[in-house]
Amino acid sequence: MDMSLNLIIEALLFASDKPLTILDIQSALPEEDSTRISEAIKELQEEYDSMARSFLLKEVAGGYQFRTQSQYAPYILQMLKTSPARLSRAALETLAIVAYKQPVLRQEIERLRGVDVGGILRTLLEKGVLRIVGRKNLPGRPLLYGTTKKFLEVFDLKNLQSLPKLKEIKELGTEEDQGTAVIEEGQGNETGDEQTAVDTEKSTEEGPSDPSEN
Amino acid sequence: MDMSLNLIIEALLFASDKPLTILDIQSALPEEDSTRISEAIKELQEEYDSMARSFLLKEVAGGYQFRTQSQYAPYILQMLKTSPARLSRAALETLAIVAYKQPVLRQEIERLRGVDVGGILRTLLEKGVLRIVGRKNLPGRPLLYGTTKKFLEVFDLKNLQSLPKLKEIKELGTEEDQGTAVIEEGQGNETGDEQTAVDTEKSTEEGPSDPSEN
Amino acid sequence: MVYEIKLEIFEGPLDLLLHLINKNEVDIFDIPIATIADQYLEYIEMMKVLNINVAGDFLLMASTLVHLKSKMLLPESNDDTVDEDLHNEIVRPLLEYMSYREIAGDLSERDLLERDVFCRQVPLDFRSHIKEEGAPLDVNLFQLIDAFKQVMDRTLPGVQLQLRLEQWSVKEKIEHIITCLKEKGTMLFVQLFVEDRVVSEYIVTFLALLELVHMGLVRIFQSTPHSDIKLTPCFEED
Repeated sequence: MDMSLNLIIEALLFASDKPLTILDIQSALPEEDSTRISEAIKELQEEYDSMARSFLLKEVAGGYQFRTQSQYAPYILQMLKTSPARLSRAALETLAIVAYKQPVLRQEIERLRGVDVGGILRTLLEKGVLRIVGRKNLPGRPLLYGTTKKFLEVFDLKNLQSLPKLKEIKELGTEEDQGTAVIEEGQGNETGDEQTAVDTEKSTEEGPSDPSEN
Repeated sequence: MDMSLNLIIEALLFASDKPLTILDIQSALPEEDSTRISEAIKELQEEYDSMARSFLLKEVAGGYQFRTQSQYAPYILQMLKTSPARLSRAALETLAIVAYKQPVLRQEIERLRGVDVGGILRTLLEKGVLRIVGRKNLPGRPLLYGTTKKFLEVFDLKNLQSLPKLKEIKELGTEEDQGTAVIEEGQGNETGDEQTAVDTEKSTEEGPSDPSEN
Repeated sequence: MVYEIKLEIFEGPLDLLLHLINKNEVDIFDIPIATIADQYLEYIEMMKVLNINVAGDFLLMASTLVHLKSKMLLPESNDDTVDEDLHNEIVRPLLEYMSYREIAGDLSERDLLERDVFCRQVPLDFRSHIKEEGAPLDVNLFQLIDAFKQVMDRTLPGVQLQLRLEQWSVKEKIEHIITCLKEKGTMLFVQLFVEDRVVSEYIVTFLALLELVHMGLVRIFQSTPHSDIKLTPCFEED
């Protein structure tokens, strides 16, 4: 396998979201001494400088990081602007309450969340996932909130009825070990091969490292 | 300033943590037509293949993404100080069934695996590799499950068609037909773009079980 | 005799059956049902001896196997029907299971993201960039449900506090029930709770109803077990 030190360091820098110091790199490559690592980084830098790609290996904040060259910034900004926006926890909770309790008063949302939600409601109205559906027949005729068609689109729902009920999710339960352990006696039977081959992949679901974070 | 289309696209891909579709790229480059963009991507892919760096430009989940080559994984994991993302065999089997049978009921998955899958379904929903796609028109209106774009990303698949073919099942004849899943139609379900974007991923090798799309 | 003890995890009855078939090196289309059934039962027994919780799915398969075995041993049994049962209840499910298991194996051999391959990680300050108005939202249904669950979980522990604040008093609820009964005449029990939002409110409504029954102002009927419970007023219209 062709893995030079340079390429290993390149891979590390590529997969990191912050600048890496020599020390950071060394922690993944304990046998390498720091001068060899800094030499490798220098070589990588020169290589990228001469390749004239859209990004360079820059020294920043005491570490090293791949950065796109500044002339590409306008395109990247444009892409970021249209890329999917995340919702804050507060916004998500507010949206969830409206989805399940609609038509609902702001007062009711605030009772459930325990905080003022005026600003968040405005943001969600602007994003087009909530709308005002009417007024309640109460003193002051307060506004009632509900979800929009765009809400259905965002969550890929055919209609509000297909919104899963809380109960249905709770019914799924949690995943305790659903396998069953069996002790097998007998000496080294080879037929277990297939079994063990697959078993090596087995591990718990709730490791810290799931890739699934959206 | 020397900015070829190829390098602009490279910069966009380099600055993104999600696979970019041609359409995503076009939104940052509105004057370019899509054939020019896909040509540029192909050139970039070939370029990176021939440069033999630590990462490649891969086609995944209907888009394109730079990804490290697998031989660097141990070093990157060491740097990130995480253990590799793992899925249990139970989770993999459940995913395999959902991938081929979607939209599919929990009950059907349990019939095929012979065990309860509630907890596993929940974990896979949490990880974002499965989603609830609707309800089946049956008493109790049970939920139907399907895979997500994230499933394709995690398993390095271009689309659902590139899943390995299901073998044995063919010789099993027809009694298998468990009726057609009907996803609930809503009134006013012009669940537009987003919906169709996801729908394009949907399809299976063994067609009969997927008539459910509108 | 020294036994080498090996701990195996079986995902379910099919997994265990498949293991036995492999171990005995028999053809899946020609399963020696008596042998396999005996070995299967031995495993189940062993699980019990070891105090391992045997899931119902394992027992169901055990009874299927025993049933097939006994059918086979019956002198008057018809070979064809035994074969058919064996095919439908054992062979077919096994074949299907095998094919999905194979796919699962294929899946796990792929270059898995964050196990074998890694993509770029975008720095946080990039993410919080101001979005255009129409930008799509990066959120999934499960996150929405989860957020709602969290809100509800947080709300419930507040029950006592709300009771102390007497957000709903029994007196008010009594008046409310009387008003409703005056309007509608007869009511279903469940209709009482339509507007109630949280557990504490349900409790207060229920207490109010008990109080009304106690005062002889409301009567409760249920014609048959599990049928709807009905309420009728026993007070004069005013």
